[in-house]
Amino acid sequence: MSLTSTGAANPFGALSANGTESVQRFSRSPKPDPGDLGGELLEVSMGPHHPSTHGVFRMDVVLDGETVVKLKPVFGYLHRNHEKIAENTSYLGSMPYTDRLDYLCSMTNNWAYALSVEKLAGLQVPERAQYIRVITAELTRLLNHTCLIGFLLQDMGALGTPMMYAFREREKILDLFESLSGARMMCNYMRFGGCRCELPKHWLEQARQVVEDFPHFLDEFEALLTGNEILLARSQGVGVLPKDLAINASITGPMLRAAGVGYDIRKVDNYGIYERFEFRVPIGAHGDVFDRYMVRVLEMRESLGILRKALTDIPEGPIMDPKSKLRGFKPKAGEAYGRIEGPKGELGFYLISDGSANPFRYRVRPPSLINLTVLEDMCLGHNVADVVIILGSVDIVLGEVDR
Amino acid sequence: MLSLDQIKLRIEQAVPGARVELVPNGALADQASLWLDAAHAVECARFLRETPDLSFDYASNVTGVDWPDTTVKTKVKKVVEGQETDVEESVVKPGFLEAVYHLYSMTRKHGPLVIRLRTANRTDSVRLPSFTPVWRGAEFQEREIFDLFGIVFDGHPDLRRLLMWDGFQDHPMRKDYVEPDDYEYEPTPHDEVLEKAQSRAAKEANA
Amino acid sequence: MLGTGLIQGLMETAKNFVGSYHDEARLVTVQYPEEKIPAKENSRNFPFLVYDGEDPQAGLRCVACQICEKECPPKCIYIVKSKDKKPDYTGKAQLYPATFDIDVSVCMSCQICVEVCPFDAIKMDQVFELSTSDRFATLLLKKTTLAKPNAYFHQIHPTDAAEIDGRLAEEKRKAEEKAKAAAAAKAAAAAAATTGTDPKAPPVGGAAKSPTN
Amino acid sequence: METLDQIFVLAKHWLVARVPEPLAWLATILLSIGPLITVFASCFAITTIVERKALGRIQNRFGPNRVGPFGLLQPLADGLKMLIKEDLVPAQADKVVHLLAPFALVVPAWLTFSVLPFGRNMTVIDLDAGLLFFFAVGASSELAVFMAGWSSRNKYALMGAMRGIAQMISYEVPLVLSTVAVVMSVGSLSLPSIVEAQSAYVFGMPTWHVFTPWGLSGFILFLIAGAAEANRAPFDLPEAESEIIAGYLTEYSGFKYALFFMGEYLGLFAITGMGITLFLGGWTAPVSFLATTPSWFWFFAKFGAIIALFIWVRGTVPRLRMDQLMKFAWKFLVPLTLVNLVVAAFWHFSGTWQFPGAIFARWLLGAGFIGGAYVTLGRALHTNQFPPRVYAYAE
Repeated sequence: MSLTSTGAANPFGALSANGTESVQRFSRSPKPDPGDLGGELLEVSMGPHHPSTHGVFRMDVVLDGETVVKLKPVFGYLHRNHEKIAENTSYLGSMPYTDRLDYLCSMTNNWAYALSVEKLAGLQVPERAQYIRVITAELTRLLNHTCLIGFLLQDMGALGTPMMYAFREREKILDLFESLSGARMMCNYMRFGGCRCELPKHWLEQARQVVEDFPHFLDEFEALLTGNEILLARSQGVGVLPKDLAINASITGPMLRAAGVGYDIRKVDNYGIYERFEFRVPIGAHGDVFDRYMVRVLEMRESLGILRKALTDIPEGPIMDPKSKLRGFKPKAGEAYGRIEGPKGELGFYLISDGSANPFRYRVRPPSLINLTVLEDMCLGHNVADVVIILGSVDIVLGEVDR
Repeated sequence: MLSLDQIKLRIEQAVPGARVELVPNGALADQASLWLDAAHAVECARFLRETPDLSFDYASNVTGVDWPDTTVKTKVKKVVEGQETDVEESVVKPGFLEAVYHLYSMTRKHGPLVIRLRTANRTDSVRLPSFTPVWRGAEFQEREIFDLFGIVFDGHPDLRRLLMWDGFQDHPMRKDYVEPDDYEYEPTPHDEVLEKAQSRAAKEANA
Repeated sequence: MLGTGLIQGLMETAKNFVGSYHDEARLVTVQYPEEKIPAKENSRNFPFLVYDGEDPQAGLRCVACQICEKECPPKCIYIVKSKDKKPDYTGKAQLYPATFDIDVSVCMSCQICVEVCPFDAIKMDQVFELSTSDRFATLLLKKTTLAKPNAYFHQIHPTDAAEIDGRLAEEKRKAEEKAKAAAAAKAAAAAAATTGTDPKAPPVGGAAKSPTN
Repeated sequence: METLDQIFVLAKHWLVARVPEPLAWLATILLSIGPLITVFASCFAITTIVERKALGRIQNRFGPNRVGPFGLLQPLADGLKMLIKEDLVPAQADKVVHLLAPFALVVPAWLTFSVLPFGRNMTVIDLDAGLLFFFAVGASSELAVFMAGWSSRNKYALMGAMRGIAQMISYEVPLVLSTVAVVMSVGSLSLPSIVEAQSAYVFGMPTWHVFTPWGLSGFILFLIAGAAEANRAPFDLPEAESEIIAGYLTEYSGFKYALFFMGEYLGLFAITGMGITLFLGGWTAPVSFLATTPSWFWFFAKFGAIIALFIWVRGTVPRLRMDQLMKFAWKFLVPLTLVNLVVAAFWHFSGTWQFPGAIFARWLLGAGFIGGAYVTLGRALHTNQFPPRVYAYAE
């Protein structure tokens, strides 16, 4: 096998493009031009333990002063080969592992996986379970977006105040998840053909209360942040992602919509019962960090509308497809790709079944990883301080990036 | 969206010499796929992306699949010692590596179109054309496949390992991958893990 | 004008600062070891084995069918079947686990063992203060530490426990009726055939349990 | 009351008188330096705990409340922890410079306190050029920052040091320019005489500089530039933890780190004390009928209030970026301080106006001038670049 292009011999392997050229390429030419002070480029390894890389993410950054000249993301510090684990366990056994992909949004991960398996096995989800799924997914979107904004402001140096406010509200949603599924973050709630357990008593009232209180929080949050001149100065015009590049680089989720593409899988695929809800898809015009922030805020406001309707309309009924089996689940041979609009982007699961109890191939389409494709494009020419907030605005969770 | 047969026809018309085959899907009929031959794949991909009524501008998902060698047993009629008998003959069907692309259209909001590329075998002929010049979204995913499956994508601008480290040798997602015996065993090994742990302890004791 | 947004932000933080002295919603910390949030009924953390009656080992509902061991995604359960049998709650002779270990350093509290258990023998606990200074010995929970009485189960998951008790009682009643009928039939037929229950037959509890639990 | 006001001065004189004559000079020095160090070191301790608790409250949590009653012994615990922590020095570091840097920061910081009047007759050395001394000594902390960053042999530390140097030098300009207005008005560089100039009362109200248009804007400009000079949020770029780990502090641990920490806070205290002296009337009481209360009390009351303001701001705002920081200094603060000088001159010469309502006319003109400059410069800085945004929805 001639797989020599790994660049193993190169000490700056992560920075080299083909394993031949090294970082030397970026140092200035030996002959100084008149305007050049002859300074050297600085290569900094940001991460894997850096306060703002949201986990064990690493960027090899080449700096000219503080300006980014080159940036290469380096992955794999949290790699556990989730896909291989899933191929060695039953379909059901992978469900709790999906919680650990994007560990902020276990409910949507569950849903995406359940959706794929349901497509594969031809299971129907009862009405009530569909509503529960929508409710939990939209709550997940709320908690993910609040957290993200908190982290983003933390990256901007706001000393944790927005983050604590975000966590205060997130806590209420996590409490709902705990009383529903038993766990706050690792919910493991959905099953192929429905949901695991019936809603507890008074859960709907509690959820309604949370949904009623949430706009109040959002108003306060926006009062603290949206008009803040420092935030505006830091985020506007920073990390601009052009529309064409966003589409071509398969960017999804709020990042894509901030770039001005109105593509929301909830609208496009109408999976679940989303065609019953009226909601709008906010889009940005500039594709910069501020647009990503605002699109998320507006998206939360739309989610609240969905939640209000879902919480009133939810019917009584069964929550599991009677055809579904917990043990001995063996879908027929074939393949299916199911995708949902996760809070971070298109979360898809591609499953190939060979008719046995374990999936032959189990693939996660990780929105966090793919959204990082354009990280370098967005960061070039900006400062180190901008790199941090651009990364923050991409919204990654390393559990999903490295899988 | 056009049906797969129509798309197949369109590709064959647009890209002369391209061989396109329909791969049925046993579970989900509307997610059947097209197998493109590697030689014309990039041209086909460009066509798919740039034709206005198709405009598959969004390569959502790129998956590597490892199909290991399978032994197919067939009964063959053979003349053995002057007598015609049924002899069972096992034929090793060479496995291959596959890259599966799920394409959608953001402008026309349709999809998915599933495209498959297959290598000739799993050992020495593992090259496929890269779609990264067509869809940049494939960049990291193709790197991941190169890393975990060992498909070499020709034309990829930056083909390095993505998740494993640079000095790593094997391709962990292949079906015949044997995990190295170098991890710390859980405190309470049992069954297979116990055996492994014991054999390793024995090895260490000998060394 | 420059500065208005900053002043608005300052007002917001001032509101929270003042609010933290009189508004509970603006002071959310729970002073952990002194005060604890009561666990939600559905909360789950690490499995335990339910036993009926007085004796923790004799009363275990577990029949060592090893389904949970097989289904456990991180494979943290280890079961060795017993050689002999003991009667279960319906009086049927069943195997029991000679060894039942759960490695809680591996367990991810996913509840799949509970869902697949046809005997309602393993349930989720709510303990979370399991930190120890010893990585190895104390994080391997043996059968003896795992066994907890049904009363405890009632205490932490009252709804579930009541439902399961009802179902088990019903099964027991049916089994007794069946045994009676069988005994009557036996007496009537006066046949010498043995009517011992087949331990390998699927347990009655399995069919009654819905997969949704 | 008089005794209470002068109690520390009297106590010192009493003690010095008890010391044998040949050693009296030593006693004088020690009795000046000792209390200074004790008081401001305890101020440092108190500020850390108050800051953490206040930030906690702003963030809807308690803040440290475990060590001692209400967590008040937390600084003690922190100090102990810092003392017993291992002192790590990178193998490649320039060890001498690495060791000297924290001292190079702390010693000038202490020196700046020597010219500040903490109360009536309570100035350690009443220099004629006290203000000049203050800024001259204060500026040497830049050297310490650079020593720390350079000697650590760490890229983040180096970046932090570069940021620190650029920032401190840039903000020194508006900082000093905003004080020039005071010097122009008072006509002296001696800090006690600047305080004296503000100690009169008109209709029972004080005549602090902050109650003039140039004084108010000068005070705000001074605080902003001072926050930058002391590396406080939102200008804490040299140690921006989310970007460059801890900046020039990255490779420091243990007691050296604590020294740096203390140096930063002392710098903040010095700036605060200077702001009080220049604009808030120093140790003078805010109303005439309280004029007999101890002067040092008023100094520390104002001191606490300004520190609280800094804490409040720190709990609210995100951090600026380096280029924005520079732009803010050179394109906004410096022009404004220059305008402020003009206004101060106007105020000074219009003091002779005698017509009825002259005071209103002076205020109107002064405030209008500075306000107009503020709005114009603010627009150029912020609004013109990015107009307000409206968000559309996909159909």
